[in-house]
Amino acid sequence: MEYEFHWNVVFQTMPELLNGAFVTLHVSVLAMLLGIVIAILLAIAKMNNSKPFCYVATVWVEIARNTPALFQIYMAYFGLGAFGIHLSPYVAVLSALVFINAGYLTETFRGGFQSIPSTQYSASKSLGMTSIQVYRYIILPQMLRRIYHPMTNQFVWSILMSSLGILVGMSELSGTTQRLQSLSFRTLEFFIVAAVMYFVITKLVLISSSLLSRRLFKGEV
Amino acid sequence: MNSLFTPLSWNDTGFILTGVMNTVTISVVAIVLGTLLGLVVGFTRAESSKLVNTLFGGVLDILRSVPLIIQLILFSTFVGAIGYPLDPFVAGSIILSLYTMAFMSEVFRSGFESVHQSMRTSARSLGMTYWQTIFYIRLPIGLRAVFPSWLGVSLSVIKDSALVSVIGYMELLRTSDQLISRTQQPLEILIGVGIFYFIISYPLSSYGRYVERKMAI
Amino acid sequence: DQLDTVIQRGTLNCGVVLDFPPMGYFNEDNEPAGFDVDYCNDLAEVLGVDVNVLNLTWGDRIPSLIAGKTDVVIGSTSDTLERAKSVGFTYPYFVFKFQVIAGKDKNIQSFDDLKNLKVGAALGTTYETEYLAYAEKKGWGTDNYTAFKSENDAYLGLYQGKVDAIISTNTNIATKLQSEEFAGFEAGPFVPNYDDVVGLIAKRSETAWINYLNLFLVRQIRDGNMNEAYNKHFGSDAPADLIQSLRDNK
Amino acid sequence: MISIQNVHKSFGDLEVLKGVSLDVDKGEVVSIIGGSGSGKSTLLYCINAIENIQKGKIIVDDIDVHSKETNKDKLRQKLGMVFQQWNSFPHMTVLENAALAPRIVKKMSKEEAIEIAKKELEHVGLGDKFDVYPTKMSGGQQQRLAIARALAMKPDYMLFDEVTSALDPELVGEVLDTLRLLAEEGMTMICVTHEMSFARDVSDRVAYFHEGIIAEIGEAKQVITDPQNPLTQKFLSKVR
Amino acid sequence: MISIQNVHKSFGDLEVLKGVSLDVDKGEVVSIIGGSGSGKSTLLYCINAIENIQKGKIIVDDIDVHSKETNKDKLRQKLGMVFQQWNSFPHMTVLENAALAPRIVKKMSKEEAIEIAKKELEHVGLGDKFDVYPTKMSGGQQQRLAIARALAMKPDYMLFDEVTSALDPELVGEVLDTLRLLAEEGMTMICVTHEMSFARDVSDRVAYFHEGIIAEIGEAKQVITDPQNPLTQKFLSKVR
Ligand SMILES: Nc1ncnc2c1ncn2[C@@H]1O[C@H](COP(=O)(O)OP(=O)(O)OP(=O)(O)O)[C@@H](O)[C@H]1O
Ligand SMILES: Nc1ncnc2c1ncn2[C@@H]1O[C@H](COP(=O)(O)OP(=O)(O)OP(=O)(O)O)[C@@H](O)[C@H]1O
Ligand SMILES: [Mg+2]
Ligand SMILES: [Mg+2]
Repeated sequence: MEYEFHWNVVFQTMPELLNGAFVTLHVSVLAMLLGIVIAILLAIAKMNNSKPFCYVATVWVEIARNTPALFQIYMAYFGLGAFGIHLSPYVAVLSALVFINAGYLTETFRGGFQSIPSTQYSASKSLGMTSIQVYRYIILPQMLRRIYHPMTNQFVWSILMSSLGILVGMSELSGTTQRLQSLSFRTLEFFIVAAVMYFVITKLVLISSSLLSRRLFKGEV
Repeated sequence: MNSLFTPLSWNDTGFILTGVMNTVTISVVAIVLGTLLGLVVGFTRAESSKLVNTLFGGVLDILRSVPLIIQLILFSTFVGAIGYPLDPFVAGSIILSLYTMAFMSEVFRSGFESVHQSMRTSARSLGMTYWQTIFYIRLPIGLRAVFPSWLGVSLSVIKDSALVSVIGYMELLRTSDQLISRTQQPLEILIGVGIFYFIISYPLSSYGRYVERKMAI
Repeated sequence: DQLDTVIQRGTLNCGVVLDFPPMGYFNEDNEPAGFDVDYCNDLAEVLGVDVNVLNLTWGDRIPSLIAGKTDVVIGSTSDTLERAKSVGFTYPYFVFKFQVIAGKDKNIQSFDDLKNLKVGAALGTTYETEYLAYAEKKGWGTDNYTAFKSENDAYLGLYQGKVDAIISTNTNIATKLQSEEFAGFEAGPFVPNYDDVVGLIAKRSETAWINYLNLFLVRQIRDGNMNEAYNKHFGSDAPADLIQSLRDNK
Repeated sequence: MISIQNVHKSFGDLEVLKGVSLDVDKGEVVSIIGGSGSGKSTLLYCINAIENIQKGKIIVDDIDVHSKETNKDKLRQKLGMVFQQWNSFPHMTVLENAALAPRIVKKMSKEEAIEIAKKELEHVGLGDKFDVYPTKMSGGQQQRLAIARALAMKPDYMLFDEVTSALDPELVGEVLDTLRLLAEEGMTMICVTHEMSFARDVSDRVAYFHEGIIAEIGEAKQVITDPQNPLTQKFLSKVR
Repeated sequence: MISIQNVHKSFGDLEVLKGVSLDVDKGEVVSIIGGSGSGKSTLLYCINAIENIQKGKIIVDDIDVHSKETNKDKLRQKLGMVFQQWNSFPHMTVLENAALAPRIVKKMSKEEAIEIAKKELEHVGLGDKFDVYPTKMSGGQQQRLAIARALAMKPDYMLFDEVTSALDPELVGEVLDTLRLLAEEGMTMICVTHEMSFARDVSDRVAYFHEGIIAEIGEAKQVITDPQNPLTQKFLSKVR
């Protein structure tokens, strides 16, 4: 193999790479939080069968699930640009991720809700609980356990997909890597380091998520 | 001097169709190879010891925890650097297939494991051999059980195939990117692309959910 | 070595950045065209082989060489000493000036007028680096800066109004300004104190191949091919100072 | 006293209860037997106002269950109910399961609620399981938990819907023993059951349900050992 | 003849069978009763060579079941077995379920296999269900299918492991009737069961299992109605 590795170039730029990794984390966390809020609304809209809302929710979910993430990002960036709506690369990637997260999480939430046997509801009711109490103490806590893992996976997915920021010039981890490697042309070194960083980030997320779940959910479901 | 910007015209149909065909081709290749490899790996994992599983698991984990786009760039650069440059289609197919395999193997593994131990035992009690149990009982039942998940992974592969554009494969999204540069009409072109993915993906994903619902009953 | 490989293979894999008119672009038949593409053709011809033009983004150029997808990249690659540690440069084959293009209403007189404007450039280009260095020196920060994945995306962004101004090369700007779409824009100041001298790039280890390419460049000027290509894509003879500086830099 | 008066109930086109009348006095234990789909569970749900009715009336201690004015959540505190599937709350310990409703529905202090919960759990023989999660327990234990949970609300009536039919045969005994204990303590109970010997030995009266009506009702021993209605005879011969 | 001689079997540290001996003659019907976890299923699995044993011997028609030389797949053809649940293959019709093993294990022609399968399905009363998928049938029908499927292999012995305990009470009868029919036809059978009346009426002998040993064995009526061992007495009083 003729290729000689020059690692020192990469290490010199470590602060910038770490900064990129921070942006990656940042955009994924935000995309997740906003996605959750919207997904809750969409899931409620879908389950209530109130026509116009249900329709909007369905269209949202189906488009999000059935088109590539890359397409969403282009659409947010240049597609909206054609209407004079100018999103910065950060906001474009963020809104595409929020859009998709919301779409997938809607179904997760709905599934989680429906997976709670209706007998839990009647049993709680038979104890004299009001509907709000049933949700507060019985349905939602159980639902949270069931959607916790899918949500973690969605979060990891967001982290990985934010790497598409490279294609709209966003300075997250991949974009930063691309920029830095073009200065010195040390492609392999930079992308290897980026790959390792992604791996570490996702593993850290998964580990902390399972630690958290052990604290949150003591009984099994 | 040539004009730089020319609007979309019927001339471009062939060009777009090539992009469409390329997207379809690489998706099909990745799904087929990913499924076959995934079957083998999934079966091996379902049947083998913890140690083998951990080893396999580690490799699969890497494929699942590094963004596809980085894998594509790294792989295609790396094979070139060691002196075996690959055509974007070949390099893209390899990585996309491996990536697919990583997800498919989990799907099939759970499929194999979903066939209850008692059902395997009752097949054995009829005098069937180990392999007969696999081919007549576990494979058909397991595959049926995971069909919706298989379809789900396949659809995400079709969507993820858009990323192969980064190593220069002229699939649909890269084709349209080029047209956008020339025509400066991003909206029309992007909407067209979106519709294309949607009409492939939507009916299949609806069907998958339908099957899933039917199986749940 | 590479030279033999190309001749034996019978095809030259020539990388060009095809979103950088008039150096490289797609014509209305979606075929590659431009100054760099003509150079590829000329090179293939003297080698006596077929040509295969590969479309690259700025960021793809080096990976494609290392990956062996291209034998040579004729892609306006600025010859920095940092990069020369990774890749082999030929003699310069063109000199650009970096320039600002912005809406006429922005009325940009000097480079410092960019201070409070939204500025963009293509990711991984030398002018991006130059702009960022300048901005840092002046303490402008990077909040107003937008990177685009390609030159075309940068122009599209400018056209759509995502950014107020972009940094590009004088050649590309001149070409763009000839089209109706960019009637409302004008060329602004040059990036201070910077001539972008560009060369062909090949694998660093392939000295014989780079030798050959150097001779090819010399012959392009001597035989008039350079002037011809310039004429075809810029609509005038190559300026004497450009020819002179190319000769000087040898 | 629970008084069921000519109750009709349909799900869409399907008429499940076709005029059921039954009075259950304070302290009485009534068992309901009958084939699958005959409407036994539905009747219990109607008594508890979980399902509404189309015709007739159900009166519990002078309260018209299905009247608009009735506060149903309040009413249900009078009526403890235990279902066929174990519906313990899987995300809470046994003690939390039993203490939840007293605390949030009856607004007891935490200490009070826990005290009552502990008492009732001991009552059903789960005194050693306070901090266990229900999913770790056998079906029989989960059913006893469900009974304790209902009892902790100090209900005046208990409704049991086939509480043993999802259990392994060996676990049936422990749950039936708990019911027997309650009956001896004078609790008013309506039990839907498949356990004929339980119905015979523990209840005062047995009602046989057939396709939405009470086909036969009478003194427990008589209905089980010497049924008058040919339908009852056929049903009993099938379940032995 | 099945001869079980001082069989010991452990899962890891857990000794499940602690020296079990039992001879079952041709034509005999032996029922095994006992508490959960006492090792009843494990014994059947050992007879069928699905589990190996640590000590002792099991001989089926002069074949040492656990010897290295024994072709276990071949041996299992002699021994039909039906389990508590998960018996039918959901991806095949009833007829295909029953015809599969004769065809692929006994290498019969398709026609032969189907003929035998049809005969045995009619035998258990499923003559009208050939093309139905098992998931569309009741639990009782699925269990009868499992019996027919085992019979289609023309086994010399049948092992039944609580074949009715996952069934709704109303469906138990039809399956027990099928077992009764087989017993009358002279099939040699070992039945693990919770149905005491079945054990009493149909079997020749009953063995009571307690924690991995046979605590009591004897003539069926005697063991069920007049058990000698206090453990048996206690167990029987619990399950009634
Ligand atoms: N929520 C519902 N919607 C529609 N139909 C229902 C509903 N609940 C019950 N049914 C139908 O009403 C009929 C009576 O049901 P019910 O549960 O009362 O029977 P059951 O006597 O309790 O039977 P089992 O012994 O099987 O529990 C059945 O045909 C059932 O399918
Ligand atoms: N494959 C296994 N690995 C480990 N332990 C096992 C295994 N199979 C059974 N056991 C254990 O062996 C013991 C006896 O199990 P077995 O299934 O034989 O009991 P059983 O008498 O059939 O009970 P049941 O009436 O519940 O079916 C149990 O404690 C069980 O947990
Ligand atoms: Mg019921
Ligand atoms: Mg068992």
